[in-house]
Amino acid sequence: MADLHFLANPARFRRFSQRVLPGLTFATVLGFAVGLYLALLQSPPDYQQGETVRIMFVHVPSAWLSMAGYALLAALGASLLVWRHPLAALMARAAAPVGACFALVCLATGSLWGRPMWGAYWVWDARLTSMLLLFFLYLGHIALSRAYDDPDRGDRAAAILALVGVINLPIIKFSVDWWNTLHQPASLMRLDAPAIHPAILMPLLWMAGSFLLLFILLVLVRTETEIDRRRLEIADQNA
Amino acid sequence: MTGFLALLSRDLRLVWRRPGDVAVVLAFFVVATVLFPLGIGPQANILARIAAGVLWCTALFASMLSLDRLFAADYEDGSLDLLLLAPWPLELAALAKCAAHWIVTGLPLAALAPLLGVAFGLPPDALMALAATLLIGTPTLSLIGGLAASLTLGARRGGALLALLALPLCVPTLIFGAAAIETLMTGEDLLAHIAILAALALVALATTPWAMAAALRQAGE
Amino acid sequence: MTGFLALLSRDLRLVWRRPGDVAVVLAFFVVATVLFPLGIGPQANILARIAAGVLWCTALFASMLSLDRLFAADYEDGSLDLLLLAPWPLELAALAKCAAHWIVTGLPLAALAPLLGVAFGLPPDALMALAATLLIGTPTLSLIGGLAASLTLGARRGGALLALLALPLCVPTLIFGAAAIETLMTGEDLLAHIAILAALALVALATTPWAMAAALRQAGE
Amino acid sequence: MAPPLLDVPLLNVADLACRRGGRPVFDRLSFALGAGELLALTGRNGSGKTTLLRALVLLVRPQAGTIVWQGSNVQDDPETWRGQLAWLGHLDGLKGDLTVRENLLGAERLRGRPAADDRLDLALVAFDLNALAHRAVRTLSAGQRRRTALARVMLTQAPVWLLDEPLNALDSAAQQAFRSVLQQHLAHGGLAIAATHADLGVPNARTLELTA
Amino acid sequence: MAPPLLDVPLLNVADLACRRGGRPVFDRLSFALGAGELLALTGRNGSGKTTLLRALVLLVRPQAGTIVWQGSNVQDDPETWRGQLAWLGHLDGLKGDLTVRENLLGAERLRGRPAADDRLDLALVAFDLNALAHRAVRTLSAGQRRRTALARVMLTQAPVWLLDEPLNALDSAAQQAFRSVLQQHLAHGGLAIAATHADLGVPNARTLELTA
Ligand code: HEM
Ligand SMILES: Nc1ncnc2c1ncn2[C@@H]1O[C@H](COP(=O)(O)OP(=O)(O)OP(=O)(O)O)[C@@H](O)[C@H]1O
Ligand SMILES: Nc1ncnc2c1ncn2[C@@H]1O[C@H](COP(=O)(O)OP(=O)(O)OP(=O)(O)O)[C@@H](O)[C@H]1O
Ligand SMILES: [Mg+2]
Ligand SMILES: [Mg+2]
Repeated sequence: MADLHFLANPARFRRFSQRVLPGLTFATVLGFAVGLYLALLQSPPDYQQGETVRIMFVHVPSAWLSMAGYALLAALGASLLVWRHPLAALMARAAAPVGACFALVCLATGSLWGRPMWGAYWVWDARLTSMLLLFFLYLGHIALSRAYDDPDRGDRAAAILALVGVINLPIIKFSVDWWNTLHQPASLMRLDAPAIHPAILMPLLWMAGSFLLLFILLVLVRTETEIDRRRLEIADQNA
Repeated sequence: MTGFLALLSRDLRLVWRRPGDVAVVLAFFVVATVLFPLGIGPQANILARIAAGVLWCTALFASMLSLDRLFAADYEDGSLDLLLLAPWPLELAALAKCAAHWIVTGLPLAALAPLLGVAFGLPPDALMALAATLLIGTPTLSLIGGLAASLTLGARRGGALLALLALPLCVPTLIFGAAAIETLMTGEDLLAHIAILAALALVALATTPWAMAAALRQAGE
Repeated sequence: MTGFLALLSRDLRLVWRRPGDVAVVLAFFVVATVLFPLGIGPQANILARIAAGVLWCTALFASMLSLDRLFAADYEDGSLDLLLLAPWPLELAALAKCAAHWIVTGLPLAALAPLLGVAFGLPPDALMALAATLLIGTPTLSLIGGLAASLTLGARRGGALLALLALPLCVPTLIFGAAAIETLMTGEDLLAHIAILAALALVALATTPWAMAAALRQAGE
Repeated sequence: MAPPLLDVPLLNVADLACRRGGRPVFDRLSFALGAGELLALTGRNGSGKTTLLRALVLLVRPQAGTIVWQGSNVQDDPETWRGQLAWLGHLDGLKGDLTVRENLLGAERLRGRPAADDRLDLALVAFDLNALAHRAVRTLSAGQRRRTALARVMLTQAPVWLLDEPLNALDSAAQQAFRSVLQQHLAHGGLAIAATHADLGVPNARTLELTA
Repeated sequence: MAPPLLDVPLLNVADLACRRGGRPVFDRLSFALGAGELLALTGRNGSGKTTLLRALVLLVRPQAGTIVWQGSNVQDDPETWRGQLAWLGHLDGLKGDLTVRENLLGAERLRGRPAADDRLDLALVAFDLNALAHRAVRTLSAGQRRRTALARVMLTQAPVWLLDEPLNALDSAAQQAFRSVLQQHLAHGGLAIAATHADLGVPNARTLELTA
């Protein structure tokens, strides 16, 4: 017998997501079409960085979203631990790899960008380093939630970790910034925010919006998959 | 409070019966640290420059190494049930276990580090600073590691997973601990660093016991 | 020999079913390595100097973390008795466990290390040398770590002392491994170092299985 | 411990339901237990005896149902409830590196109070552990360990005993010793719930048979 | 396995003496066992049943005495002797992370031979483990684990079974299942030595009572 109590909530979620998914997909595609047009064709190459500046249109939105993603994990963790919201566990399970991927994209585009800019794929810049640590926090979350035979235990352990992690994130960021200023690597170009030209800001915001839509889309689809998987497992056990 | 002291003294007594576990951890600390001068060669200036960082990193590893079994032994022989059923807050029990861990690893590590610092050619005031920062920083490592140990209780691949969870969270302590020794060369204020380390320890003390207790209750299921 | 392969394949299949377990060890290796720049500072020239030492040290640590429970789990759940009673030499069983451990940690560590070397700014030929030395040196770590694990099993003070002695046995491997990368800068012969590492591995292979078997038999009493 | 009200059940369990690993183990389980009563849990392997015991002490979160002790729901104040409990699980919960005496004293101190020496001696005598008091538990035989764990239960003086297969590994003399300790506990107005496959030898014990 | 010589004892134990932790446990213990015979070891907790079993399989080094199997001293050729043994200790010796099936198959391969599927199925059926075959052992109840360990013993087809309290944690149905498996083993000319506090239900079993 399938566990009806458990599925009641996710079933409602599924009805909801079935309704919004088509529109969301359409909006995401449209957003990227416009955003990529603006970013790749419309905006001028940077006078200093040349065409490579276009990496930024992928790099910066993924950085933002990976940070937002961890905050989402913490919120989901809280709602699992406090309100025992069963959907929160599934959604956290779905969201963590997506956030980790965005962090990875940020790291990868950053180091590709770093090669022409700094002549090295990696330098120990503060922002780079704290993004790397955020990526590790994601890895820990993913590994922990999958380290148990009983998925519920993995979910709750990971929820606790996400809450502790989110308290720590600002502390980590602060200490890494401070560490970097302590050891000023004089020969390297600093990754200071350039005064962003409006001609670049516009496409950047479009891309950021499209990335946000993509993030939501991926999390919703993956949550559905998680629901299916959990349902199969339960059916398996009751068989 | 009686419960806290009882648990603390029981754990210390257990270690006393089995000193090898602590000895292996300290040996790891020494071996890993000695590796650097041997690998890098005897340039005194480079060695002194990296000494604090190396000692802090290896101390961090050493304390992770022994945290693996912090709750696992109790879990496997059924004593964790007794802790969970004790009529006083589980938060205190978690704290007592971390305190015992600190006494048998953090404390000897802090005592041993200046000795190793000599091998790196650190000046006397740096040796003092090293011991002081380790003394104040290692409780944070024990607490964060204890949290990771409680979260991974009953999970597969305990040890490595534990370290993967704990190490990123230990970064602030590591940075300020290692940097404190450099202040002696740059002429900055050592006390400010020690104050930050103490603040980090207090934050850990205020937050991790709750999380540990929550994680341990999960494990009892 | 069937028993050897059975034990090896059981341990490997267990891992294969859960590739996440290996991933965790590797992730831990990466995290631990990244901590050193945070402790020491980001100066590229210094980092390149200590890269080999750092990577060898974290490789040792990764081995230790996962070896800790190599036999202890079997001891505590009673499976060690079954191994002791299997109708084929216990030396082979010990070897099989170490081999499985090396395949799932040493091998991937050696493969991953060059990637991390890039972040430390190592030149391409140093990256190759790093992978080669780790490939040849990590079996020794698995064997000696396995010996320490078997000695501390059920151990009283004597076993602890022996384990303490076993750990420094890793020192030659670490030194020659870490120094091998330096030869590229000093123009010395890399192959000589690799030959020494291989010799150390053979010595470990020839001696540790007997010692492990003896220690395990003790533990079974 | 409050004066036992002999006519009112002290422990009231209503409609308890538990799941393990996604499967329901039992459902709508109800019973009440008064002072001096023993409830023997029986049933096939895997029928849920251990799960029920763990749910009663809140080690396993029940899916539904209430556990009421002396009129108040134990989930509202778990700490007080824990103070009333003595627990013996499948595992003995002893530290192999400590002696029998140290284990017993340590367990009492963990419950927040030091054990008086005379009570300790009583428990040691009851389970014939005197000769072993200073031996490390790791060097004891299986039955000697189980006896130590039972002595720990006796030492708590808690009104509610929850025991998972207490007779495991005991020889007949030790089984007899346990029976008389248990009867004494009941005679003093204590409660006990024990999962067992054998007869506990208490004349008017109540039985709850779980079905898988 | 050699054809059983029904009239000559297959296993001859003479003058065995053992010490644990500096104390003598038993001294000058002798017995002989022929094909199809069961020896039940009884005695108080700590009387040395487990020690004797472990000494017979050479896990504990005997202080004195000889163990002779089919005419040759087992200490001269421990490996052959181990090939004849099936062992069940106080602990189940199962891996919690593996399923019941994987545990059984793995144990057989550790003995140096792969188990045929039909024999595995037989053992699973005998101990009513079919429904649990693909569950991780860590999620089983105590009795379900013990049944798995017993199925492992049955699977070995070894002529000599050494069992330490085999009935521990078993419900009555499982005890019955064990009894019939044991009788089958004996009927096929096997030997068994079992430490126990309960009756094993084998009609003409011999008993050796150890005294502490
Ligand atoms: C692996 C390498 C890199 C990583 C991990 C990385 C990480 C980040 C992160 C986390 C942000 C978001 C910061 C925020 O919004 O507060 C960011 C923004 C940015 N990055 Fe990178 N970065 C890398 C390489 C580079 C390179 C090589 C450049 C080009 C010189 C670059 C240029 C920028 C720019 C222009 C921004 C936007 C600045 C802002 O919004 O404040 N990044 N990067
Ligand atoms: N940790 C767990 N995860 C999943 N399922 C479990 C877990 N523990 C027990 N179970 C299952 O729950 C059911 C009840 O187990 P429980 O241990 O309560 O049985 P029991 O009545 O105590 O049996 P026994 O007589 O063998 O001790 C069994 O089917 C068991 O397989
Ligand atoms: N590892 C050990 N070190 C020292 N003494 C031991 C050890 N194991 C057992 N003993 C002692 O040896 C004696 C025999 O123990 P053994 O385990 O053989 O008893 P047993 O007959 O199996 O008892 P039980 O019925 O409780 O299982 C006991 O007095 C015990 O205390
Ligand atoms: Mg049970
Ligand atoms: Mg015994």
